[in-house]
Amino acid sequence: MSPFLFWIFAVLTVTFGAAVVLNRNPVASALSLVVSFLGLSALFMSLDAFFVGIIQVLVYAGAVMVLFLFIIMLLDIHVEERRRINWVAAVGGTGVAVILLVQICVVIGHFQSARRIFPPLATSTTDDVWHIGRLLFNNYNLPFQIIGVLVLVATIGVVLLSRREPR
Amino acid sequence: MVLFLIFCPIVAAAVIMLGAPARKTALAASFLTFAVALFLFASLDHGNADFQHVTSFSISPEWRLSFTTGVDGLSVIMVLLASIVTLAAVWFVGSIERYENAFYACLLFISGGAIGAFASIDLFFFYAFHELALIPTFLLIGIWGSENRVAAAWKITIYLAIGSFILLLGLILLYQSFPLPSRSFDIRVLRTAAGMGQIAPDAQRHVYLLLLIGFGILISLFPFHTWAPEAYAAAPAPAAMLHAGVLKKFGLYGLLRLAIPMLPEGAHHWANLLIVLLLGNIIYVGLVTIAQKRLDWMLGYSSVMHMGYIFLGIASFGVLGVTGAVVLMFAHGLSIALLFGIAGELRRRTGTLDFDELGGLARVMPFAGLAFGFGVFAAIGLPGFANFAGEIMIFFGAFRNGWEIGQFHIFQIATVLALWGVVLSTVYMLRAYRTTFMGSIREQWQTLADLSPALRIPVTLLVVALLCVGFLPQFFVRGVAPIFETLTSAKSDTQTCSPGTTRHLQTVGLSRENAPHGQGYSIR
Amino acid sequence: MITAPLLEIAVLVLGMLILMIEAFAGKIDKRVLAFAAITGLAIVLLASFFLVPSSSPANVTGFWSFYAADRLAIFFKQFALLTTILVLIMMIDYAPVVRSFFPGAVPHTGLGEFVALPLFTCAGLMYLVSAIDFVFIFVALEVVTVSFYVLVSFTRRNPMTLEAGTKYLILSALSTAFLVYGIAWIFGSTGQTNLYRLTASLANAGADSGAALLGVVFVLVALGFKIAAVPFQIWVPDVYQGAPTPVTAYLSVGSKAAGFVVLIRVLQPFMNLPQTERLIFVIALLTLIYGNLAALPQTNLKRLLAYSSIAHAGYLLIGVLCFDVRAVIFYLVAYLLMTLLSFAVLIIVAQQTGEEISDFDGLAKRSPFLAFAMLIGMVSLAGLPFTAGFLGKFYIFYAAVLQRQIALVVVGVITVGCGFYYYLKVIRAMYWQSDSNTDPIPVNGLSRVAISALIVATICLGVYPQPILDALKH
Amino acid sequence: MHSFYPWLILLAPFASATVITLFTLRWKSLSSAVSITAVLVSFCCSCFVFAHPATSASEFVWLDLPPLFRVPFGLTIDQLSRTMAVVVSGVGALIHIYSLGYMRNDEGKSRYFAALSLFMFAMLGIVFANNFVMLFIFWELVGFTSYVLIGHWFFRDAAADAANKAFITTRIGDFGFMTGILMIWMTTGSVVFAEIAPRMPMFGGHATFVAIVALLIFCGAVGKSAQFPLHVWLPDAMEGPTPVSALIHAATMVAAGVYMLVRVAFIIQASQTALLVVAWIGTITAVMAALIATQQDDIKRILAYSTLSQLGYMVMAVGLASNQAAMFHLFTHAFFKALLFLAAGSVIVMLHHEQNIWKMGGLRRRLPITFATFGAGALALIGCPPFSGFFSKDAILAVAYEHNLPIFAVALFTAFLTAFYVIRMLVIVFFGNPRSNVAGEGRESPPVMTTPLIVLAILAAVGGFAFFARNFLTLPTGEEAGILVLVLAILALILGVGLALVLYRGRAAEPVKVEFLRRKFYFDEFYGWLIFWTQELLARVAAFIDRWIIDAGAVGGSSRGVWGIGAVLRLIQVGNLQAYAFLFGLGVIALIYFAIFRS
Amino acid sequence: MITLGDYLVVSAILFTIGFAGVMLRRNLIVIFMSLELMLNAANLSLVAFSRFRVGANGLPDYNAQVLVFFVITVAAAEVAVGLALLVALYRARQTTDVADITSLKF
Repeated sequence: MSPFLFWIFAVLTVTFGAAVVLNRNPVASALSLVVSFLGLSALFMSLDAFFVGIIQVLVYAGAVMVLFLFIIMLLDIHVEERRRINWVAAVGGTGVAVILLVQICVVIGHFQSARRIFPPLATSTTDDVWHIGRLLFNNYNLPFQIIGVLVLVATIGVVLLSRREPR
Repeated sequence: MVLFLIFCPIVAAAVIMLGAPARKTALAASFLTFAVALFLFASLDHGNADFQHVTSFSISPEWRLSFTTGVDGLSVIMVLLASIVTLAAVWFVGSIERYENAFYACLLFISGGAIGAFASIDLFFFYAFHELALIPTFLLIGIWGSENRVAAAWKITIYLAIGSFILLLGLILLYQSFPLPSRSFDIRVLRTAAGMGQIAPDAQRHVYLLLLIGFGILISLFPFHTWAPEAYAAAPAPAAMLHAGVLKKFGLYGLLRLAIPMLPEGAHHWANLLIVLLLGNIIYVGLVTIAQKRLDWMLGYSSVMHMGYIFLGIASFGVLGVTGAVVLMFAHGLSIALLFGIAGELRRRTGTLDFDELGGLARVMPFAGLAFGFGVFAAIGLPGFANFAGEIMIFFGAFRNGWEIGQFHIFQIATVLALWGVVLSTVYMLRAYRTTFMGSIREQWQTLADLSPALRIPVTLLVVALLCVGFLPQFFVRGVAPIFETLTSAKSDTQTCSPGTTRHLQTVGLSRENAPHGQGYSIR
Repeated sequence: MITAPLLEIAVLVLGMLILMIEAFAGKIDKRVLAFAAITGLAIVLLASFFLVPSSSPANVTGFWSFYAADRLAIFFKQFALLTTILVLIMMIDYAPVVRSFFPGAVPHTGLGEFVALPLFTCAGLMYLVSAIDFVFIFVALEVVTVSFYVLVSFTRRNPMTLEAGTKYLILSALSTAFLVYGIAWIFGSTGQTNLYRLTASLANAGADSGAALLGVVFVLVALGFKIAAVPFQIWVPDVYQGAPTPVTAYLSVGSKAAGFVVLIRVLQPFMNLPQTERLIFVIALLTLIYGNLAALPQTNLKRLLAYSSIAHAGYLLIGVLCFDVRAVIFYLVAYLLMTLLSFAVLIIVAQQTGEEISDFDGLAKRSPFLAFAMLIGMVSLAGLPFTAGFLGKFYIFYAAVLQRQIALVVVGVITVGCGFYYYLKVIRAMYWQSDSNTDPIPVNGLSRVAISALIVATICLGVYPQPILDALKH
Repeated sequence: MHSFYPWLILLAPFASATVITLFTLRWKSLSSAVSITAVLVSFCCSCFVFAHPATSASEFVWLDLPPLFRVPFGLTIDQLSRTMAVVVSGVGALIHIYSLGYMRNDEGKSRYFAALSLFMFAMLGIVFANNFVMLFIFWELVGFTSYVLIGHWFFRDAAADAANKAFITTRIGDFGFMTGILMIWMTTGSVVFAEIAPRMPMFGGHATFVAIVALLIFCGAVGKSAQFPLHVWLPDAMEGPTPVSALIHAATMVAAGVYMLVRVAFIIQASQTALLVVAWIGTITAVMAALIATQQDDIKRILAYSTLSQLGYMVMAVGLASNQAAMFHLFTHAFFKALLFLAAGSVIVMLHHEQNIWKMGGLRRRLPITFATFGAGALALIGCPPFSGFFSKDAILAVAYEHNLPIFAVALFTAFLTAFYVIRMLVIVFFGNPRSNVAGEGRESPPVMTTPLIVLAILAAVGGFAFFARNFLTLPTGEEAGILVLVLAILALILGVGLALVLYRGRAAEPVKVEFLRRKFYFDEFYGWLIFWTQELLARVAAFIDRWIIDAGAVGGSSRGVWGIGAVLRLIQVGNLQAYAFLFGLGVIALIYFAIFRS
Repeated sequence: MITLGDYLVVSAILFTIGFAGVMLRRNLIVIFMSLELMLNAANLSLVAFSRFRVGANGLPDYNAQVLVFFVITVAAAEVAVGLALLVALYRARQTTDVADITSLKF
């Protein structure tokens, strides 16, 4: 796809990602997270990964965000009351993050294939669901089932942790 | 039989913990051990140098690790020493108010460990058995010790723990410095391999240094000695007897067993260092001892000082000096045990060991005075006691080392200084004896009771043992000498400390041709 | 003829059965569940000894490209099973505490899950130790992690526990993120996620080693988090202290051991890169120093054990650095025995007095058995001969000396000295100090058996280590 | 022929000592009986051996490490040792008997006699020893018994201190002795006298080396025979019971040094320097002790100093390479000095342990026998013809005259001094009027004490005559210069006697006080100062270093340091999640740096 | 044209933003969000790599996308558990601020 769109979505994703961190109000953070994820799914699409892009929208923008907002409402957490920011921590954290970013970028810079463009595909990948599905059910059968176990455990956990006993 | 010797005290300790009558069981066990040890000594064929009564259970064939026990002329002496001192120590235990069973169990545990260490031919168990004593010592000092028991217990335990891990490194390095085919935990195998000069010289130096430091800490070699007096001052008398009398000898035994036979090159290379350190033990610590103000500290320091003589014998690296060292080890073990035992009794009666507060006690406790006198004069090497036999052999052995007529080398100087050390030890020992037992007596001691008849038995046991060996040292010599003749006959005549001859030794003495550099020693 | 995968399936089925019973058979004594689980696991453990290990060839696809059933895997499956059994036994002792945090609820509320979850964790561990593909590693790791989230914060009426749970969750999620990112980079630079094929493709990757290394570092971050290696140990003391004690034991043994297995598997392809070796070296050094030194001033036994688990991670890392798998494995076994021993005693004693070291004063009088058990545990942790702990250290130091890791060896010896100090503090409390309260402490039959078994095992392995060493002979 | 008698000489006292210590400590009289029989047995045996010059003794090996080191236990039986044995056991026997009376009611009687027997064993061991190590062994044993006997009344602080002083001082001498033995053994490869003597050439050209060796051996004698630098212990040793002073610190043990020198003369005489030094040491000791003796008030101390100076004579003789003279004087000295001490002892007992001569006086009437015997001894001591001392001292003077005139002069002066102080003592103690009421009423000692006195008196009287002494010793051949020496000696004698008489007839107190001499040249003070400023100081410093620098500093410091680091490290756990995440991040970037950017 | 590097950089930025969020924010909910951000950043680079590595059949390497699928699932599960824990914590402490849960320390 055109660089133009890529940059649009990239900037969108990153800015709203930043917004998540910068917003004082959790609700605002949640919403900006949604937007950032939408941009992200668009980037996925731009990489011909339609299935991933779609479940990204479904799962995150759909399920997870709702969960977040639901919890926020449940605990009615409003704007983080203005404690004075611990500047040392702030600066330190930012510094660490920046250094990490720089390091990664330098690695990317030395990474040969990072300079190359994406090779063209033989056919369009609109049917990638089929491919992924086949992989998932043949090759990745075992991990797939274990993911099931994981979800089960998570369910038990959630029930256990959030159940309130009869007083 | 050897197995019985090792496990009789340990089993007895277990039984006591399970609630058997403490004192009776302990006495019975230690007496049994003593009897068997005596029989073992008598039944040993002193003519031949290799181990006898050997039993072996394989533990790990691929590491050539096996639980092998046996005794030769050297180790049987140590076992005998251990059993005698154990018997005496157990006998010296008076009334214990808290955890009586635990007390006896700890004692027996220590002695079992010591005997095990002396009697195992396998490197691993040789090390492991000695470590058995660590926790019992910690508990003995910690629970039943006197005034600054806490600090003393911590210091001795941590210090010895670190020391024994350094030692462990040394042993590992020793094991690895052999070429693969001859790697084994069996000391006999290692020794024959070393005899063929399979350890590269540089390897020998490293290993010897590690062993020296590791064992040195256990023996309280000069800079590493500060744990000893404090611990012995704080420890209850029987514990002090066992530790100073027997456990300390483990390190020396190790040096004699491993370092001397297997690492001649290392021994030569570090000879001068060792000399300096042991002079530190003899002269420096001797002076420190003179300045002590309490009997128990004085005894502790004196035991540190006397290690110097044994080190001198070991450093002399000739059959004469080494044999002397063995005899002196035995003698010192007995005499220091005797002294600590009597001192413990004094503390029990008077509640203090300050020189300023004691005096003239021989008036009210003549037997104690007599016994302590025996100990004192044994310690300062009066002829007739085993100590003298050991010391004189050490002096002769050390003095002949690298002798050239008309000029002194380091060994001669060391020997002369060590002789002066004898004067020093005379000074502090006699002063202590005079301030404690002679002179005018204070009122509050007028009513002290002498040692009970029961206590006279262990004292007599120790003294008699000292005198027997002192009168007929040949008994020990004939058993020990063959072990070391093999190793020193080649070198002891050519060895010297003047660098020129040392070079000559490195090239001729141990043939590098057989031991190419880094074989079994290079990285990976 | 049973095959390896059946074990996990059996464990999973067992777990679900327990859940079912918990859900539908409401009013039974929930301890029955624990006994059932223990017996089940015991059977599985027994069965695991009839497995025949299969060597995993490099070019297989499908199931066997994720799942290795080699000796290492089988051994650690048994390891995980044993750990879980012992932890369940501890949980029975701990049940009163759990109940006390569900005020006025139906008797034994939540105990069912408390028994069931470890089973799933165990299955996760068993998968993890035989995972040879990053995808599978990720999934299995997550199963373990998520179940631990729940376990750590199980007694959720206890604010401490909640705090511990939160800290564990956040930091562990953080490490997960790094894991994924790392996997992404490794995949990106080599195009492979299977470890064996990785080895092949790394050989000709050449130029892109930078990217691959970045991936390795990120993966190491995640694994270092699991094995509590400095600088990712920060969570350990708090979480260990706050979590329910059996869970702490489980964390410190199960997840650490699995972490080390994965570490060994993952490092295999990368070990020939000098940078990796240097990395491990630095981590090991820091871990040794931090774990041992910071433990010195501790007064809370649980927290002390947390620091000691960091310290032991340090010794284990020496083994990993020298890539002496057998040393690492033996050390892990010894670590399992002695740590679980200490925790078992701690659980029983803590219910009577508390978790502070000073709460152990005069234990020798109150319960000689427990005191002796603790003595053996501590002595073995400190590394005294004739205990498994010593042999573990011996093998580690042997490997280190063989490879001339002078710095590590020196630091190792010093830290061993420190170790003696803080482990003997406990012995001191039990034997020197005397406590006003001298009424005996009850020990129920099962845990008495378990503790005795652990003592015996610790000493036997200390004298005759061969069985463990043979377990991995080819 | 091999016979067991020589060994019996040694073993009888040893057996008695053992028996007494082990069994009969409780029954005092029994112990004394045992001890006396033992000494009599060994006396008879030594007489037997003396009568049969051919006897030899079997030897056994004490230590043997072929090929390096062999210490046999054998007995050298030659004229020297035979004579010495007879003298030692004879005098010993007499003193044992005397002790029966002297220690009549002493609570430590058994201990006393045990020690006495042990001493006899050790002393005779020295006499018969055939090698250096054996000699050294008995040497030390003698020192030990002397320690025990000096400290016999250990509850007196003075006695206890004296015992320690004696043992430690002799130990210092033995330090040199042992070194010398080592060097001889290294050079000649043997410690047996008979083997060393022919191998002396092995020392080759190293003249100084030989001198050093010889002097180191001499050190032993200096310590044991209380020669000049190490003489301080002997006067203090008088704290012991008087018979002990007589036996050990007059007749036998202190003479052992001289005996040893004679025994190993072949080493001493191998170096002229050594000889000279020895001679001068002897001379200095002789004159110094005599000077001090002139101003002492304690009867036993006077005798002790006279012993010193007589020993000085003997050593002088050895130094002048005249062993015969030395042995001759040793022989006579044994008799008259023992006699003097025993007589003094009987005086002391009679005065209830009053030893200050100024508290005595006019005793000649009260104790005639004691007076007579004491007089005989005194005359012998001052070398008044025809008493034994005259001959032996004359022999030494003669030797000195022909070898070394300065020494001769000093020796002569010493003879004068000797006469002076002995007569002084004699006059003050036995003549004039009683100066204290105890001196007033006193009775003669019992026969058990007086008999030995008489016997010894006879010996002291006749011991010097050639017809008697010849049987025991090869007497020094009288030199041609003899007559002049004779005259001078007698002149000095007369001068001394005269001066003493003039000064001390009927005095009630010391007319001339020379503080310098009364304080014994301030030797004790000087040594005290020396020890304090060397050994004590070093000891204190060392103790300080040990306690504070090595222990508290190095050991404690390091442990505390490690603990501190730990205490700091644990502060990393601030408990705040953000901080943890931050540290986590730090760790990550650090690792990345190490892995990628540091290569 | 757009290179692989561009996508990687974007994902790196996103990742670090998320990490910064974890380090800087005190509100647990926001921290969870930041964690999600990090995971998705990882996903982005995974997908990019999968698109970059075109197999012989001329299709992207779908293995990576399968992994992405797993990651998303796991992330969801984690969030669920985390939020449940959050609720429990809020019930116990009436706070979601990490600065308030520092009772375990040193």
